[in-house]
Amino acid sequence: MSDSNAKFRTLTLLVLLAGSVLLTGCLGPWDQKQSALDPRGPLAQDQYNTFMVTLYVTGFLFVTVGGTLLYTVWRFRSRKTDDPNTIPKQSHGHPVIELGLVLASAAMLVVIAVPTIRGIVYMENMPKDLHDDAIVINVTGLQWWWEFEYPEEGIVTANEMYIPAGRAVHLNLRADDVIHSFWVPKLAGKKDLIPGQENEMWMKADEPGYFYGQCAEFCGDSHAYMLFRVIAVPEEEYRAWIEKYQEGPAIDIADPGAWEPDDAHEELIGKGIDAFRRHCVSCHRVGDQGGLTGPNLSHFGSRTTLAAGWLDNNPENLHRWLAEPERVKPGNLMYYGLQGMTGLKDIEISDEEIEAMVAFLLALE
Amino acid sequence: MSQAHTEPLGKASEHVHPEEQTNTGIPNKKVAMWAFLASDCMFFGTLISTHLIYRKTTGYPDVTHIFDIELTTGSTFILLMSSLFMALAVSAMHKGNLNNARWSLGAVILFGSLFLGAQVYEFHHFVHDLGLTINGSIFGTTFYTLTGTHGIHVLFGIIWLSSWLIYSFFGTMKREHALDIEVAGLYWHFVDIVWIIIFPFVYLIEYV
Amino acid sequence: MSVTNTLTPASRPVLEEESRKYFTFVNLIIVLTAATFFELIIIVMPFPSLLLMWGLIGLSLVKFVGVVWWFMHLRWDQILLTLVFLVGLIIATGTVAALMLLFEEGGPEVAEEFQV
Amino acid sequence: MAESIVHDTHSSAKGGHAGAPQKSFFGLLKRPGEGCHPVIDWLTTVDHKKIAIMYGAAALFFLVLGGVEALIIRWQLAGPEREMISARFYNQLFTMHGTTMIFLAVMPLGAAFFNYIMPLQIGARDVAFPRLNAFSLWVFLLGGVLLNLSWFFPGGAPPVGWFAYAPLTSSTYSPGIGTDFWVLSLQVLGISSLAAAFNFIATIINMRAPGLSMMRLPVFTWMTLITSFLIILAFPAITIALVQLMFDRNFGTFFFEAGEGGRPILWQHLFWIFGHPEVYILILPAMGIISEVLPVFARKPLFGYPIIVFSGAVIGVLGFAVWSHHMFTTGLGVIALSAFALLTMLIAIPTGVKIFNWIGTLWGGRIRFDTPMLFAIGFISMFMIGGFTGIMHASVPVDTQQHDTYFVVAHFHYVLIGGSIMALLAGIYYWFPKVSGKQLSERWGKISFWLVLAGFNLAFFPMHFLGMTGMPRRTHTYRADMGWTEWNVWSTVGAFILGLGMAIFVGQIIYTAWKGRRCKADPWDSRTLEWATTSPPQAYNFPRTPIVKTRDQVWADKYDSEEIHLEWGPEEEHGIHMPDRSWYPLFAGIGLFIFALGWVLFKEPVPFIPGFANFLHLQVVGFSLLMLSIYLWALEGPGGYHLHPDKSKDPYA
Repeated sequence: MSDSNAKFRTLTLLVLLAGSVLLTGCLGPWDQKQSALDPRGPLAQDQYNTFMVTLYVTGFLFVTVGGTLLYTVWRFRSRKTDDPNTIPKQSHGHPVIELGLVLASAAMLVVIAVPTIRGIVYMENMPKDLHDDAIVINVTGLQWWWEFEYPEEGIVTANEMYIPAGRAVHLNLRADDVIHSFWVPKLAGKKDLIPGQENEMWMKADEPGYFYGQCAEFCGDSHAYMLFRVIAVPEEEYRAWIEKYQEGPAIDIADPGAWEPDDAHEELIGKGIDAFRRHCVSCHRVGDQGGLTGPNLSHFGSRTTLAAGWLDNNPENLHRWLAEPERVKPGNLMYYGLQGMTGLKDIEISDEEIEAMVAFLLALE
Repeated sequence: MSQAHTEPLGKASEHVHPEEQTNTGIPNKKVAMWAFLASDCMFFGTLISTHLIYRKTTGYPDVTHIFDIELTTGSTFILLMSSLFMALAVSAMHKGNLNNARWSLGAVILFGSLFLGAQVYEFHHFVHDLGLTINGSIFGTTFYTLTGTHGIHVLFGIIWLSSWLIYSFFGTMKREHALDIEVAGLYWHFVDIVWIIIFPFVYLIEYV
Repeated sequence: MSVTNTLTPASRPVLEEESRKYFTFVNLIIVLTAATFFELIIIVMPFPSLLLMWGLIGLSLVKFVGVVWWFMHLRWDQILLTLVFLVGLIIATGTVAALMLLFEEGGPEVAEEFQV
Repeated sequence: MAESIVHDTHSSAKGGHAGAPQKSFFGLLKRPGEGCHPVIDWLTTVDHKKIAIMYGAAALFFLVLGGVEALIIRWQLAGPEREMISARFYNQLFTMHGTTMIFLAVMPLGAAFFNYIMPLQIGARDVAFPRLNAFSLWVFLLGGVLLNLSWFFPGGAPPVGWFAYAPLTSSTYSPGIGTDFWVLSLQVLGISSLAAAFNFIATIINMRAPGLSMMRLPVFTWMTLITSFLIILAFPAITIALVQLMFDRNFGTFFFEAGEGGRPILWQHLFWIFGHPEVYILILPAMGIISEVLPVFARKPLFGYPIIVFSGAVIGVLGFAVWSHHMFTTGLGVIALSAFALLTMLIAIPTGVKIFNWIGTLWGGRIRFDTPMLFAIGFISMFMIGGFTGIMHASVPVDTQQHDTYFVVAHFHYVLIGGSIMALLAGIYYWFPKVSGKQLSERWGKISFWLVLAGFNLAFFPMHFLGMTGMPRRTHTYRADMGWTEWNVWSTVGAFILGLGMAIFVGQIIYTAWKGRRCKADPWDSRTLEWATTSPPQAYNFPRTPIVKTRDQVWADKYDSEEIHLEWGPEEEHGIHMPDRSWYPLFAGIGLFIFALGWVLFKEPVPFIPGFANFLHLQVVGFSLLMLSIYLWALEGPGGYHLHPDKSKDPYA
């Protein structure tokens, strides 16, 4: 151990320390779209607060224990000037020190345990004062999209959930295929949707906002593409949204003859209705027409995203999604077909048809 | 074959050098076997909990008309008797009485086979006469897996002990092999106590 | 290939001890058999089911201990073996108990009732 | 170790079993004797040291393999919406990365240390069942081969995650053969671990040198014992879970079929009943190694030895009572959530106690910063960070945000790389002179340490931020507007630096084993019994039985008063009894491998060979070979021959 070596080590340590301090200085901001560090609802806020408690406690422990370690290593390093023949005192430990440290660490844990238990109760039981005007939404997770049903309003939609800001939401979580997990970090921690099990959770958005959510339990090929949005809107807007959905879609596809085009675009929409009835209606539902296997598309045009929140909803993306679904979302059932049913892989869809369907779907405001 | 080296059958039959005294005075094989039995507790614990959990959550159908409780009680008695003879076989080995040991081992194998035969009959009856299959209902799934796994344990014990019995006619079975018989016996008794748990918690519980 | 008895006879103390064990074993098997038939009998009795459950647990515990303690020689062996086995037995029992508590009765109900 | 050993083939049966290497049953296979061809020697060896070296070499190979898989994963994540690899391939990669690192790299590396060091530390000549030990090795190796064979079959490796949550693993959602490979290879690896654990338990309980009471055992040996108990009690749970999964996939049972009353959640319970103790199976050996290295380089005995041992046992027991903390988001209910949260927090206490005691060991010492020590100090600091994030996860409200995000990825990599791997590297640098008689270069050692430390922190610290800002695990890509790109780039850069550090380390091992210079028998001025013999040790470890009088016996010999110096038992007149080599552990392993392969393939049509509808024949062949090998194994007996140590080679003789 040469002296210059020791100096070099001290220097490296200092540089590392300074570097990490600088790094933490430039960190942030913490308000990323899906950040749990930017809570916008009481439950997420509570979870954030508990996180900060754990951060302070462990941070304190890290500084004290880590500091002691660093000091010990520095203070008791072997020096060149040491007599190689003397050995340090062979001490074996001290029960009082041990006991003290055990008690001290137990005390630290109590500091964390209290908000933990309180937080569990809070998380598992919606507070009484929020009960009265809470809404209920049934969430079903599927490979790889979300169905949101508003049982009291009789509405079904997919991948984008409207909630009234300032009112609590009670969520019933179900899954039929594999396990998924419902997670909107800014509103609440996650809860799993497990086949054969009934889970529930609650959340609340304090202010209107556009919140990103994502499936958090690995659920197969396109797990990464299983996103959704929670859109919290003021009360009146929420009412209006509900009413719009209750009224039904802008275009009634039950009777394609009823569609009377006024211009070229509307003519295209008419073709789109035909194509949709040919290719899509066995799985997708518009109004009271169509199957239940795929997402309900009644108001597709008013959605901000498509393909379960992965792509922004615009004509180009929609065209791509319909033209090459397996590239956008590997393994998806629209392409491969559900258990023996035909999917897009089995049928030819011309480019014009796709154009027409894009026009039709976006017209479903 | 007259070589003095062949070691009798046994699962983990590494030989202990007589000069090598173990720290505890307990032979290695015995320690390993008890550790194995501790492990097997978890093994059957997991299986039994699966059965009981599904019994609880799905509400198994009333199977008392399916079960033949007299037969199963008989099987239980048979397995208990086999345990007695196993203990006697070990005792005879310690006494140095090969003939007694041989007869006792034979009795263990006989009783074990009877138990297995009863189980085979039971399964056959369930499947063919009553249509209770492993992939027909969740009860069938857990029931056959649990009792079948136990049955395979019994079968393995029978093979193990039969190997010893056959070996006793061929070779030089010495008193030091009492240890190997004892270790095989520990296994056998364990299979018995697993049944002691299964009998009330799989069969009798349905009558409660 | 001789089929003669090649075992050397044991010493006198061993013989005496094993003879004593013989009677222990026979007594034990009587107890075990009795317990088994008792199990069979009580389940047809009109006891409340909770009592029956504990009765069954108690009886099988008696049988379990009987086999482990005497047939499996733990009574005569060193305490270490009992400890090794107990570690597994306790952890297994605890796991089974915890699992039973974690799964509630009844399982998933039909998703109709939504409480707020 | 090809030292010429005078050996004595007296065939007069002494005690009924010594003699020349004997022919086995029916004379089918000759038991290879001393001086056989090296390849045969290694294939049939029962020497715990050779077995350990093979364990170690295979584990390092799998470590590199798993590392390469990790680098591909990081490369894919280096930018948003990248399509370098397909989603399916990504899912296969993280499944195989996890499974490989846990079952084929870290556990076997631990097993290599158990095998090599533990018998030496207790002054034994070998483990209790040498042939069973060889069997464990071969089964592990073939199990690793079986898992990785899946890459070469249509459909490829399993895409289900190392946790394989039902019902994603059902035949409906994972029809591919990869999942069958995963199930069967884990089953095979479990058999290997169980066999090894029974062996180590019997060895440590029974084969300690005279005077080496339990409370004089080196801590590493203690941790081996506790880990072995964890293995035998944890593995049955996953064995059963895998059997149930296999039945569901192949025989149409309903264990995890929700539609038929099955509960997919049960898989999670069974898996984590195994999975959480498994975490301690990975970390306790590491703690044992650290407890050996620190005293040597601080030149002080371990601070609070009984407390360290006791806290290890407490961690082991508590490890069985906290499994549900992996399932905090599955809807357990208030009571279960609270109970498991509190129990999990309790584990922090014994763990913290260990860290305090390690610092106490350093306090007042004279610390030398050789490579093993650097890794040991690296271990303490990195493991501490992993422990702290673990405490955060114990808090349920916090965990509902962190669960299944990169925060968890950061946490367990701090525990497994910053913890287990760092400690294993410390152990390799520390014991390499013992194993090979050669010392790894200090310069390159330090270079690899700083690269590993820097790369590791750069790769995994940003993951804390990624997790808290919402990036979920196991997603093969992410949207460009999520604000995760920058940290992902840093993380990828760090991963490659870490990879470079590990590559230097592996290169160094290979180079030194090949060309390194011989070093002193006790280059570190060590403390425990494994250093009281030659480096590398002779086949028989100790020519005479050591009689131990104190903890840290070798240190006492060097620095303490005469009356507690090591004594040696009498020389054995007939020579040292050595167990014979055997073919049967290898054959039994191969039989098991074929049997398992038959189970994987049994529904597949057989290509090329007409007349075979399926692979059932493979099962029959495999099972027959397995049973035959076990019978012949039992019938051949341990055998054995006698050695007389060559006094010119072994100064201890």
